[in-house]
Amino acid sequence: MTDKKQSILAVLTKPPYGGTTAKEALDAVLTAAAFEVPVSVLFMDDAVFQLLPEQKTEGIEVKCLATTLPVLPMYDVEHIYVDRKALVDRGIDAEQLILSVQPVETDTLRSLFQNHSRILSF
Amino acid sequence: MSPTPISFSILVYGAPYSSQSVSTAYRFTKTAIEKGHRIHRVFFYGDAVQIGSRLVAVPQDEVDLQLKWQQLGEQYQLDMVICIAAALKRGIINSDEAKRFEKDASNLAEGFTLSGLGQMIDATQSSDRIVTFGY
Amino acid sequence: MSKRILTDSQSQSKHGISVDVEGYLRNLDDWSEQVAEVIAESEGLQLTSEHWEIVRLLRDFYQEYKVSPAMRILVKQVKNSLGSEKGSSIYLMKLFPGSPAKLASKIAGLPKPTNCL
Amino acid sequence: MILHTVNKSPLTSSCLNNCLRAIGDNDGLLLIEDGVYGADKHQGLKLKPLPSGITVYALKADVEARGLMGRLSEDVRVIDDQEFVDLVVSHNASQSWY
Repeated sequence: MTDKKQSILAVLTKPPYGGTTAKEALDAVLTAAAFEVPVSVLFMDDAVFQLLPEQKTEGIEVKCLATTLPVLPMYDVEHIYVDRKALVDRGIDAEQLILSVQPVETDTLRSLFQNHSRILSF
Repeated sequence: MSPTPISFSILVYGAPYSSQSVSTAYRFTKTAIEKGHRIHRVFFYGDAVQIGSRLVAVPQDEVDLQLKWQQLGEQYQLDMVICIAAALKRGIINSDEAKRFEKDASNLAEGFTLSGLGQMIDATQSSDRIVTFGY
Repeated sequence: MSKRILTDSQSQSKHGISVDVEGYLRNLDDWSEQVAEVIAESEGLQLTSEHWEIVRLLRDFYQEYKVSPAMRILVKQVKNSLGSEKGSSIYLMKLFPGSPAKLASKIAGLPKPTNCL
Repeated sequence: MILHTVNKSPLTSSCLNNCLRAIGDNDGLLLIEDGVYGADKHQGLKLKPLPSGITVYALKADVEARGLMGRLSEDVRVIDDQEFVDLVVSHNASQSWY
């Protein structure tokens, strides 16, 4: 790995349990962080459902993603953004999420893409 | 237009024969090479790891995607990595891992390597462009 | 076929604990402090209070987040809760020679890593 | 400058909508796989509220495979695999919506 690290933007769009992408995205983000590669996370579309509190997955026999997501700050992943429109469209209150996130408006969302040359799309 | 050669890493997420992902990625990779670019790595993640099973049998009148990747990989010495965590869960395993997990067989096809997500993160750092082919 | 349900007869059973070829617990619920001692012993380690600090910290971390911390994160966590003298890879290397995160996780009864990093 | 690829039909997926929210002034938009249905003029073009200055491309092999060659909106440029590679080269990064 080169010395000068390129910061990554991980764009998440999938809900937590119907597929495996949400978990695989989290694994990739944690790996980047473990290697001290700066990584920002952006929740868009149904990925914002990953952040809902009170997820209880015993009934579907799947590991609970909401248990692991709060580990992000421990991994020094500090820039966690969420598309405000995606929250509003789904009637989700940004204050009640399992993780402290920064809701962004469309302009900021666009500049996030422009400011990263390394994008991981999930 | 003949741009200066650059390096690509290709990320593939869709299962072969379930989505177009693996074959669109193949065409892109081959074209990039033919245009003089360098492929740093091809990384198969999610259901795309199924490309690495030696046990896949394809009807003669359909495209053998694994064979195509193997041929391209051999011709251009491609680093074709299959995510180990995603692979093990889906029954793609090499002989070392078969021993570690006490399985009685292994099935990783020639030309592919099982390795960790670190290879994906390295790809973001060591190539000029990342192109993702989702499912 | 070595499905888990059938493996008891084939497994390396140490003091009645079912572990796999690499010495990881097959069933994480089997873990107890005694089991940890037995696993450590089979790795050539005698657990001291210094070892236990790390093992407990690992278990707490896993309990809270259901993920095993990467080495760098483990070092950071140890630093935060046990001080900067212990929060170094050298210190952890001395306690758990070779691959500290893996060895300590094995003793702490965390899932077997998938060689992911 | 980002190259956005979309691989799902806008009739069944939110990919294109998400892409249009994230797309910047000088970005490119490439429709691939089932994404090329978004270039069908008979759908009243779901691409309509397209930010100005954005060029929409559709991947030739996918357009042809689906019998869409004669149905494309005039705003859409059909490109081949070689031009796909060139587009990735000429943008700083790419984002895949799938």
